This record gives sequence, structure tokens and C-alpha cells, in this order.
Amino acid sequence: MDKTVANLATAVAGIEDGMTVMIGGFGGAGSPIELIHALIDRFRATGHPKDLTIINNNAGNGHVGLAALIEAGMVRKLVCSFPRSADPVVFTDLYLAGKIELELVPQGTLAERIRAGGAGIPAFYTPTSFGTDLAKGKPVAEFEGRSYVQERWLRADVTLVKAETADPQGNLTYRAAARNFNPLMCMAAAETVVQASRVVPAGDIDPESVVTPGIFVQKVIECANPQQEEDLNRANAVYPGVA
Amino acid sequence: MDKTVANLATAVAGIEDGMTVMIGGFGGAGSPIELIHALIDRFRATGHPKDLTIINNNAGNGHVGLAALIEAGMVRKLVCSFPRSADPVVFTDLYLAGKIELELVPQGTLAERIRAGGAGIPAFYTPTSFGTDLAKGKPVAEFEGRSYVQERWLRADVTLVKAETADPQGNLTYRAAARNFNPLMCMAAAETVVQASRVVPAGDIDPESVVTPGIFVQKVIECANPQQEEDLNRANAVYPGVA
Amino acid sequence: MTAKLTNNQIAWRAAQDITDGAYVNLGIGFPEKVAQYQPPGREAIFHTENGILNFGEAPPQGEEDWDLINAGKRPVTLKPGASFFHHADSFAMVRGGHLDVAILGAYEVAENGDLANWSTGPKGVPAVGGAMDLVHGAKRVAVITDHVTKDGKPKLVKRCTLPLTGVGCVTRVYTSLAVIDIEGGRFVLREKLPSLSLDALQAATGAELLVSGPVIDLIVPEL
Amino acid sequence: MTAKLTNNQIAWRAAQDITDGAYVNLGIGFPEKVAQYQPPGREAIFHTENGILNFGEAPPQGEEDWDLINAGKRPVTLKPGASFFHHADSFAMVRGGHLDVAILGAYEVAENGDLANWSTGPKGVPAVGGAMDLVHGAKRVAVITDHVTKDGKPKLVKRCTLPLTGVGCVTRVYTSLAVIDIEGGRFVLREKLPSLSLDALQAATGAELLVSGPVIDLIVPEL
Repeated sequence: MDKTVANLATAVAGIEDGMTVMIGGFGGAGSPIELIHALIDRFRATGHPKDLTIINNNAGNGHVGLAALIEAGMVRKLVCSFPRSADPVVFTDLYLAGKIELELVPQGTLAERIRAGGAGIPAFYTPTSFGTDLAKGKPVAEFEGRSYVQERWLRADVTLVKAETADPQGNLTYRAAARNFNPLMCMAAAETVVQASRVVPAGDIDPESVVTPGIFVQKVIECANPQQEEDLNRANAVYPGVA
Repeated sequence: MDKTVANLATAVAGIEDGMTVMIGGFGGAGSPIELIHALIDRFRATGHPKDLTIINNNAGNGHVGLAALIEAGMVRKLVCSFPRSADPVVFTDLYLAGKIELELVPQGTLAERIRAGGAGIPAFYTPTSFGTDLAKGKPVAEFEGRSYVQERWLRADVTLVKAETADPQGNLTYRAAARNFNPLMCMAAAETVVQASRVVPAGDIDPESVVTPGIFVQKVIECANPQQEEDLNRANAVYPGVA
Repeated sequence: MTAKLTNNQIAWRAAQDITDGAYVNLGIGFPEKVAQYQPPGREAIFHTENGILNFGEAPPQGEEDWDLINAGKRPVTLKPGASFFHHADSFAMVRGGHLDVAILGAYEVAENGDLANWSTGPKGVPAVGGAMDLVHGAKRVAVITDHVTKDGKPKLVKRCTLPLTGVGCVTRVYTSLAVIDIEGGRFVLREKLPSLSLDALQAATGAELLVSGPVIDLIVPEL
Repeated sequence: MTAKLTNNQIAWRAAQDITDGAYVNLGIGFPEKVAQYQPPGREAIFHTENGILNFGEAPPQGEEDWDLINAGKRPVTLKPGASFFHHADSFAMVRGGHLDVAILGAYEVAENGDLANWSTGPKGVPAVGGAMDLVHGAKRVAVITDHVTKDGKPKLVKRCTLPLTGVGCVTRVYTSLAVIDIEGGRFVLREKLPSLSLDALQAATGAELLVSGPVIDLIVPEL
């Protein structure tokens, strides 16, 4: 069993117009910049994929990664908890112009909805957002004298994540707080695509240390020395750069 | 911060009559035999605790560990998925005599209910058990054309688990398939008590390899070379042994 | 009825349908045998509910590690690429539709896909384990079973009489006599022992067998 | 009104109520300052939503690791005993009641414990982050805030007018002028700046201040 693919283009080839795509990362930590940029390359070459629904905690920062994907005009709707950032101009401008849809979800609810999608739980109850605008229209129920909001699972056609180490079976480890949403999103998509800083032979990752078991992963591509969104933004990088 | 306690008696001192106690392990793997036996010792010395509700995947095997706890007459009710074993005579006899209550829960639902208890999710929907006797009396709902059963969280007063490595802050690792229910039960109790085969200084467990973060743990006791239920049963051990 | 497949032969037949790289859960007991008969060149990855992916066969006697067991509490070994995880993650794999196949035993299978395999009624101590999760989780749920009970009564029935494990969940049944799909609420015969007449097979079956295409000879090696 | 506490001083006061060994989440921005003022001999363990327990202060400039950040996306360091976990586990800690204290900023706090701190209304881009989870998760939810807005309007009010973050969730408010508990749907004054009259404090507060016991002088060091 070998889930590694030959190049970034092949890695993102499964994403089609109108799909729902989860993208891992919290801000720049754990953000699969190379996969996102490969998707932008494809769009610039072919006009596809577009009309994407993107699920991520944030809305991008600067003009690289997720922000560049939005700036390229590929995103119809964003599901996230915190679309503000140090330099959120790309999303902010489109949103205020009514050109991109936003579903705002409390961060813990976002995480739990994604996990539920991966775990086959279509709905659950949470105290979060009860009595607030973000609970409007959602069923409410009382358990043991306290009120809760019913939330639904989130699932995706494709997930793009960044890992630290992968093996050909798709077993993954992450690096520090770059873990964040990545393991959950791996569970919740029909196809999970992983960029890993290192691909090692099966058996080289200690079975005790595997964070994402390979059953949740369909494609693996090695991206040694991946770019970090924060570094790119500090260098005022723009993707794609001016030719 | 030092959550280590001096001895097994102190470790299990928080368990009182009528409490709900989660006990980790799947069969013998991950079963905290020393903590269970310490609890039996206390009961034999003081008559307490009794009328316990025990949550475990199984119902014990032979005459040690959980089976010995049941045999001692301390357990009023058992919540489990699989109360059969190679030598289930202790539970079977009491159950058929109507002297112990059983709540039978599908294994995945049991795990998810415990996780829900730890994660502040009072209820969730699962396809498991729909249309079966185990769904009787439970609310049913349809999502996206499929029927699901509503299940409620499980929480405990005290959890007893076995870990491989612990530090004084309560960070834990497990050993192989001895992990099973232990990390979930740590999350779901007001007081989590851990017997660890090794206690190491804070910082000695790689932050990437911590399976149970210390926030879920209240007491840690080192039990080097813990007994394994399977070995005890193969030796026909009985706890407490004949004096 | 004379000839029938042994359990090993039923397990062999079921194993032929497992594709390379499939994630598979085998029920406790008889279904565990399926792992022994993977066709050469194919490698399935086996999942056990108690938190291991990619485990291998039993260790030699005396080398058991009782922390390294399967859902049947029997000792196993690890293959390269194995991983450990807790029970909630394990059943996320099950319930979340990540397993390709679950192969389970049965007391009864009905033509509507209902399965009864956990309880023989109100007597004794009930035990369910992970069966109810598996039948609603894996992409394909198959059953391996003797075609009839020890008393010669059909196990493939119109409607289950024993307590259900799951509703409308089984899609293929490998028996000691035949391979039968469940489609549109009907048993559809795919393969049968060549020595067995269709009438004899129907007589041993508790609901009508539909023949909607060629019926292949069910031929398996001596095992 | 003349004298008031600086943000550092408000943070210092809030820090005095954090017990040794407490698990604490500090909201993004101003509340992060609380970590700087732990009393000697006490050590809290700080949680950040993005998956770290027991992180420490920012690294020296130039030594940032951008995979090691807090919920405010600022670089942090690790203390011995730190751990990493994914977002679902992180919010299990929050929602499951495992945090001892969450300290958050506020636009408005009402006498019934309602908090508004995520949206100033329909203008602009809304962003909520983890605030709505924290207010329903931590065992104790406290607010630190200037007593009044930049325009001098009360932030402690009878009922919130801005979109709510949570209902009936705040139990203590540390302001630039006072320490106020919320009990039984009322603001109960515990401490106030000694230079400030009760009338002046009441005038700066949008709901009645109950005095049900001794009011202690709110005295903090120069910071």
C-alpha cells in the first residue's frame, strides 16, 4: 500500500467545482501552503476548481495561502470561526462587497462539528452559543436543567492538511501547535490529501506516536521545508508572484 | 504542581458509597488491577465503598480485578458492552440471580458516551442500535434521510485507569492496546486516579507524545511492574487470596 | 444435502472479495479466520475495535503480550505501519464510514438485510460488543455463516426472529453452500456449490432465492 | 473620576485570584497580560484553544517558532510538562468543565451575568473564535475591563445591548475601578479604589451596585 503521489498537481487533482474543502491550520500553523498554491496554479491554468466552500478556522492573512485562494476568486463560501487577522484585506473586501458568503461558527463548535462528521455523528448538543445570535434557527433542548443547542456534523469532499511526518500508509504526526484542526479534518473528508515535511518508510513512526492513523488518509505528498505563512507575510509575499 | 500520592489507599480514598466509578481497560489490557484491589482492601476493612455503579467494557474475568470487586459485593450496577468472558462466573451468577443490575451499551456508543461526558456534550445521535432492543425508549431522529438514536453522556465521580508513564502534572502515555477506554474515562470523571508503571519528572514526556494531558488527571500513583489480569487468571489467582 | 464448505473454506471465499489495501474489521471468532486467506499480492489492513490498525497474526505461544490483543482478547502482533488509538477514535473509524468491509457471523440474516447476531433471546447474560456499531459503519457489511443451524433450520430467513443487531445492513452472505447478495430486499443467488441443485439450496433457505444472472460454481480449495 | 487602574494593574488584580495549580485560559489581547502577574509560589497552567497546555512567555525576538503560537497567533514557549492536542480535545477541555478559570475581555457585562464581547453589531466582519465556548465551559468565568467605554459610557449594564457571547456566565468582573461579583442576578461590590466614592462608582455603572458586606480597598502596585 503506497498512498504517496508524484507531485502537487496530482495531489489536488480531486478537487472539482462546487466542492466543500476543509483546509487545516490555525492561522499559519499547520496550513498546507504548498497544496493551496498548487490548487491556485490549477485554477489559473484551467479556470477550475471554483465555487468552493472552504472550511478553515480563519480567512487567511496577507496574499498567500488561503488568502490567495480567496483572492483568486475560487471561493464561494467560507465556514470559519475567526475571519479577522493582522492583514485580512482580501476576505474583508470581498465580504463587505457581498461577494463571498460567511458561516460563522464558534471555534469549539467548529472543531466538534468536524469531528462529528468524521465519527459518523450527524448531530450533537452543545451549551456553546445558547441564547446568542449564532444559535438562531437551531433546535434547542434541555438536559438536566441546562439548555443546549443542536449542531450538525460538517463533512467535506476533500481535506488538505499539513503534517510533519507521514508514511506511505498515511500515518501522520504533526509539529507542535500545527496539529490543531488537521487530525479532525483528516477524518471528515471523502479524500484527505496530506503534505508532509518528511515521508518515512512504514514502521518508522512509532505506533504509539501516530496522531492520524492512515485509514483517514488517501494521498500523501512530501514537501520538504514547507513555507510558513507567517514568514511569507512578513516578507510581504504575494501568490502567485508578479512574473 | 505534584499530583502524585503516597500510596494506593490514598489513591482510592475518594470513592464513596453509591458513586459511579469508571474503570479503564478492555479485558485485562489497561485494567488498573492494583487500584481495584486497593478498593477491595478498603471495603474489607471498613465495609465501604459499596453500592457502586461501575462503567467498564466488560464484567471481569476469573476472581481478580473487576471480577473480584463484583465478587466482594461492592457493585450494584454495571454499565458495559460485553459481560461475557472466558471465565465470567462471578458476574453471570449474580446477574442470573437478579443481584446485580446491567446496562448493556454497544461498544462504540459506550466509548462515545464517555467521551461526550468528558467533552461537555450532553447528547448526540448515532446510527448504532437503531431498530434494535437496545434503542428502546430512546429518542429517534432522522437526518439526511437516515434514522439515528439519541444517546446521553456518561460521567463518573471517579475514574481509575492504568497508564504506562505519568509525570507529576498527570500527563500520561499508555502501552499498546492498553490505551483503549483509559484516555476517554480520564476526561469524564470529577476525579481521575491513575496508576502508572513509571512516574517521570515533568518534561520527560515529549509534548507530542502525551496521550492524556494532565488537566484530566487528579491523582497519580506509581505501580512498577503492575499485575496483568490474564497472567493472574492463567495462574488461577483469587483476590484476596486465602489467608 | 451432503457436501458443504468447511469454515475455513467459507473464510477463504470471503477473503477473495477483499481488495488490496482495504481496511477490514473481522468479527470475533469464526470471521477472524478470513485474515489467513488473503490472496497473494493483496494486503488488507485489519482494524480491531480495541484500538489497533494493521495488526498481524498471533505470536508464538509463550511470546504473548497481553497489552497487544484484539477485540476477541487474543494476542496479536503488529505489522509495519501499525498504530494505536483510543476507543472513541476506533469507533469513529467504524461509525464514520472509514472501514471498507466488516465481516461478521450471524444467527440469522433476513432478505431485507437485517442481521441478528448478538442475542439468542432473554435467557443468559446479554453481550453486544461492537457488532451494532460495525453494521452501521463499514461501507460493506458481509456475513459468513453455515447455511443452516446445527438443527438444520435456515439461517437465511424472510424476517429475523431473534433480536436484531442492525436493520437493512447486510449486502452479501457467504455460506457453507452459496454466495448470496442482498439487493432490493431480496436474496440474489450469485454462487452455489456445483454439486448442489438449486431446489436443494432453496429448500435449505428460509426465503426465496432470486436468480437474476448467471450462477457461478462455488469452487474453493481444500483447506 | 480621576484615578483608575492601568490595564497592567487590572491584570495584576485578576492574577491574585488564580490559585496554585489552576488551569487557566486567558482571552486574546488584554487578558493575556494576567499571565505576567502570577503571585510568587503559585504556578498556574495556561491553556490555549489551538492545542497547548502549559505554555510560557513569548520567546526572544528572532527565536519565534510559528508552529508554536497561542490563540492570538503570537509566539510562545513551552514549560516542562507541556502537551499538544488537537482542537476537539482542546475544546473538550473547555466545554467539559476542566478549566478552572477563563478570563476574558468585555464590551458589556450585565448584572444577570450575560456577556457581550464578540460583536459590536452588524457592521464589519464578525469573528467569534473560542469565546462562546469558554463562557460555557470554565468553572469560573471572569472579565477584565475598563469600567467604562472610551466615551465614558458604562460597560457594566442592566442588560446587554450588543450581541451576546453567553447567557448568565460571568461571576466576577475586574475593572479599572472595582472588583464586582455577580450573584443572584445582581452586581455585588467587593472592592473599589479607595479614592473613589461609592456614589461616583455607582454613577459610572449602568446597574445598581449591591453592597452586601465589607467593601475592601482595591490597592495594587505601580505597574
